[in-house]
Amino acid sequence: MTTEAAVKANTVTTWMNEVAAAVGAESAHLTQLDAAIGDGDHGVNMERGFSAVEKALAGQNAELPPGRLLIIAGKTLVSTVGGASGPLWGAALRRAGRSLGDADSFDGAQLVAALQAAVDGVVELGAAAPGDKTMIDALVPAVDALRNGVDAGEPLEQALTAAADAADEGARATVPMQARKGRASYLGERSIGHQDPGATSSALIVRALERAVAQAG
Amino acid sequence: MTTEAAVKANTVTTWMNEVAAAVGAESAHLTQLDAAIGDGDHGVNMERGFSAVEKALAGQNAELPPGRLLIIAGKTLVSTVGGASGPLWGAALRRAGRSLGDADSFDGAQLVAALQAAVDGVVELGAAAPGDKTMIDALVPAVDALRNGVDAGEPLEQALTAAADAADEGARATVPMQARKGRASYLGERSIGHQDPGATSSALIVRALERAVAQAG
Amino acid sequence: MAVVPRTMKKLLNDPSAVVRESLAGLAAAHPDLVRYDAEAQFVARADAPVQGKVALVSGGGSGHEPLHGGFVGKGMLDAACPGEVFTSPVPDQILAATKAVDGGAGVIHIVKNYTGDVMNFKLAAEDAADDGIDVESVLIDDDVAVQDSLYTAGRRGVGATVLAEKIAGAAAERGDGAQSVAAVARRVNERARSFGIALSSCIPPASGKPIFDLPEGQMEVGIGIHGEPGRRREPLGSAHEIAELLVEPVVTDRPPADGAEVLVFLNGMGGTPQLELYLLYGEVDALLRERDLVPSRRLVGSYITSLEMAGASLTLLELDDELKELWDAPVHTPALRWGE
Amino acid sequence: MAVVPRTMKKLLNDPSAVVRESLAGLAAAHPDLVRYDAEAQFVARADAPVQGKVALVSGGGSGHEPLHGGFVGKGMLDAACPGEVFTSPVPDQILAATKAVDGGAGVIHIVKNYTGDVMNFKLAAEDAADDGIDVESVLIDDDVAVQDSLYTAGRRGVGATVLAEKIAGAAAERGDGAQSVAAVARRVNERARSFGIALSSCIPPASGKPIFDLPEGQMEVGIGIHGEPGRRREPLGSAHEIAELLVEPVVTDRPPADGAEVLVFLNGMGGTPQLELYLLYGEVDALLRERDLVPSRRLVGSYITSLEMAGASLTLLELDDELKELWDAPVHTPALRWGE
Ligand SMILES: Nc1ncnc2c1ncn2[C@@H]1O[C@H](COP(=O)(O)OP(=O)(O)O)[C@@H](O)[C@H]1O
Ligand SMILES: Nc1ncnc2c1ncn2[C@@H]1O[C@H](COP(=O)(O)OP(=O)(O)O)[C@@H](O)[C@H]1O
Ligand SMILES: [Mg+2]
Ligand SMILES: [Mg+2]
Ligand SMILES: [Mg+2]
Ligand SMILES: [Mg+2]
Repeated sequence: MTTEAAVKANTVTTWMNEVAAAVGAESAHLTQLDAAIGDGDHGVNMERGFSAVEKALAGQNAELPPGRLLIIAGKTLVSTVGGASGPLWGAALRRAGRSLGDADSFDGAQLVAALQAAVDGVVELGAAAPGDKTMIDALVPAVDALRNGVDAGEPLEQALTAAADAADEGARATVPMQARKGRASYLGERSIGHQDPGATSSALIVRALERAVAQAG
Repeated sequence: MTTEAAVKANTVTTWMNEVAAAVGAESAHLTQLDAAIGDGDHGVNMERGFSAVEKALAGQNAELPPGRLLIIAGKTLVSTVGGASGPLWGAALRRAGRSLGDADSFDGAQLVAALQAAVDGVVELGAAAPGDKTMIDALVPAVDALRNGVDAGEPLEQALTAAADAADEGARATVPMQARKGRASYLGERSIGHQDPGATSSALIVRALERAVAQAG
Repeated sequence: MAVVPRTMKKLLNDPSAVVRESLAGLAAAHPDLVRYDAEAQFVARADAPVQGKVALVSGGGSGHEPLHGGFVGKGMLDAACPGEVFTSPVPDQILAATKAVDGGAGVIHIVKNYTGDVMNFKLAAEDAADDGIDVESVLIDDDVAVQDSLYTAGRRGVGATVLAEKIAGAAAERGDGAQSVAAVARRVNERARSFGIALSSCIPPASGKPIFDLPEGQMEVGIGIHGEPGRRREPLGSAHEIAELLVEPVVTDRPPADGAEVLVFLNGMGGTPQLELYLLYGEVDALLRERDLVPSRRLVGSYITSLEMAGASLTLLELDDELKELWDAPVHTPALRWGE
Repeated sequence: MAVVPRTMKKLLNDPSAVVRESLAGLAAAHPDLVRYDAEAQFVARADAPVQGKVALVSGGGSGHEPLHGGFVGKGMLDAACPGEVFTSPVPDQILAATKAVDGGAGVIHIVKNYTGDVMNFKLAAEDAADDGIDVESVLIDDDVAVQDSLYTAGRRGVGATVLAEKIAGAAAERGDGAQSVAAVARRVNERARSFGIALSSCIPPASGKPIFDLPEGQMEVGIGIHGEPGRRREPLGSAHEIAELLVEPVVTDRPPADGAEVLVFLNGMGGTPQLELYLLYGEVDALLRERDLVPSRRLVGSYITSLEMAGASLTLLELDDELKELWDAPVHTPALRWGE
């Protein structure tokens, strides 16, 4: 499919289910990363939140537009995760949903706008800048890569593959950073040398979107 | 020297110093035995008590008869050890001291009588019988061996060597016993297979007496 | 019911149910003091809402018990919102608790300064405002192990939380208005400083594994309360040396006036026996007197913990007459109880 | 000052001074409640002797804190005599404490049934009699893990000690004579039974090593309070299973009347977090109600410990009206405090 072809509502549901599966599979690893520079709950938090999202979306009627589903997903995260990642991912998905509005499908450009809105929401709430060793360091490069691909007229899957790769790279790039936000910042220089758990789970979420869109196509 | 030859007051002081050195050297081992079937303090208890005795006797004038020194040693143990072994060894030495009275020396027969009085004191206070897996199981055979040797007219050192060997054997013989007295009895059958700490320290005390008399001779 | 991992030396059933089951037990043990809303997931004063009284709501991750649930009751908190172990509660719980204890005189949120706690309480306060309840939030950030700078999330809230909840609770109980209750809580936070060390890690029920391994003879210095490693590692010192290590940064960051009366809160992290904690208190007490400070109020015990972590934290609060009066006022909660 | 062995994760200075330094810290933390006689080595009520009041003296090895020093004060003990860690006190301490708190109305010794405690208190009572103080000794032996037979030293004194000290203390406070104070303490012992389990060993400061090693997934069942191994080892169970394991032997050994009101004392061994202890309480409470018992009084916390041992013990006391009244009476000690 090309960026012109539209992504349907059920792609959002597939995406969220893919995320639930991915964070479930990586839960122990995420928790271990969080134990090193945080409090060892990130995997459990994400798993709890996205399995709740999976349940919540399963109950929705198939007619709901993608934007609405993302708003429901975001509210569910806020209500079930807690910690820092709950409000942050909750804000991200709600903002993305609002940006998509009530359209019953979206194209690549709309997806770029939605994900940019998500990142803006995270920054507004958490005030993190690139380099602070947070989820931002995975999400910003991902959105940029996606935008470039879409602007260049690449097929959406291809652009999403680039975005997911950029997110992975961004997550790995947090290793040498000293944290300036969240719990890890309490460690000062001791936070250097560890990969940020939130950036790592963010990369999983972008990769899940790639899979979801591929399945839809 | 023969059993006729007399043992002097300073022999008691030497004995107590030898005990202090012996339980000090064996403290960790005694505590470890007590950890297995008790509460892991026997070595520390005996070390604390006999180093106090050493100090107490160092302060006494050389003229004091042996019996008096033993009474002081016993009182010192009661006042510094605590636990079960404090009152028990305190009673033992006080009874031995009373049995020797104010004589300024004693012979083998008097030593037998004094140690028998010590054992009787322990039994009166603790009501342990042979086979209960207590210090009694080292002391009773020791006194019997000493009596036999003395009655047979053996030299006192020789009789004391037999007594110390009997105490060692008696201590080893506690291994297969199930404890019926003291903390170890709480373990029921789990007390089987471990050597009793009090019997073990009792054997050290008899061995120290052998050395003290040998030095005097 | 999930089987407890055989390696986890803990008293629990399904690890994911530990918080809910523990709160149910708390309520069963103290029905005269608290009730547990398992639906909305908060603990409230048995007699809440108290009409006309300013209501105090706090909360945060679980694993710090008795904080916060053990401090619910007359003279302290009206409600506590416990999240999962070491995870901030969600706004829904906080909103439900806020509504449940609102006595019409306003509600104060006492929030420890952690990114997650701050965000979730903020969202709840916004929702409460929509429902016409005005919420005043008080941020606690007393941990001097963390510099308050652009390079961190700001100082953590630790021991001062307990003192602020007790003192503000007494102010609310005597009938102060929302603004002055919030003001006294903020005054406690401004006048209090804390520092902590750990001799061991703790074991969160979810993972069943220690968060960090501490080599023999080492201690973590400048820890928080989430089992996280501290600012640095040092060779384990004697109690005397550790007392100095705790007192020095606290009195340096905010030196009390010469001869000032202070409340000394020596807190156990959970796994440190009272035998050791009181021994350490003796050392701290002596060091403070050497510095011309008067420990006129003292709290020694494990009140804000990291599960079974071994270690201790010191919180020093410079007192004034009102703070003394409010500290001494009656309190009637599962974990703190005096007066009538 | 001896250096702490680098492997010992403890807050102390010279391991052989830990008890004395800890008692000094206790007195420094609670000068309004207790005083510490470092010379004679006992802790006494700040206002002792209370003329005309029957005096309660207890004691035993240290390492069980807050027992006994934390229970000295109005409405409970007049003095506590702490021995070295897990070692009975010596008669000299007990005699000195007995003399110091004697208010002319007689002195009660509350003695846990351990060979060493019994012998040392007996010698002290004899000496006190020589000095014209009549001492009444009350023996506590509530641990049903040990059969009371010719083949043991008799049942151990554990949790019932705390209840007997509180209830007899209240009786003495209200002016009962020595005989009736002793009688009510004995009634508590007769009507109380206990059973305990451990999930880990503890580390005595003297050796710095765990007393026993517990393989993963195992628990010690039928433990005492001296870090000693229990009667047997079993695979670690869920909190629900462990609750049953605690309740069953206690109600079997002495079945309370149907519908009886009971005081449920769920005790932590020291290293078990409150999160887990309250969870376990919920299970115990439910099991008791299933058996038609009414937990009308509850005490949940670490009150008679084995240093940092993880585990719990259950003590069940069948109440009557007088026991309820005496339990509810005011108490003012470092570790138990309610009423005025
Ligand atoms: N201010 C912030 N802005 C953006 N992301 C943040 C911020 N603070 C924390 N995070 C992200 O949250 C992650 C931790 O999430 P989690 O462990 O679930 O919450 P908590 O830290 O409350 O335990 C961090 O790894 C980081 O990526
Ligand atoms: N009733 C008794 N009679 C004789 N010896 C006893 C009795 N009870 C205990 N013992 C001895 O005391 C020893 C334990 O001493 P110790 O560990 O110092 O005291 P505690 O058991 O109080 O910790 C046991 O090994 C046993 O030999
Ligand atoms: Mg975390
Ligand atoms: Mg012992
Ligand atoms: Mg967290
Ligand atoms: Mg002992």
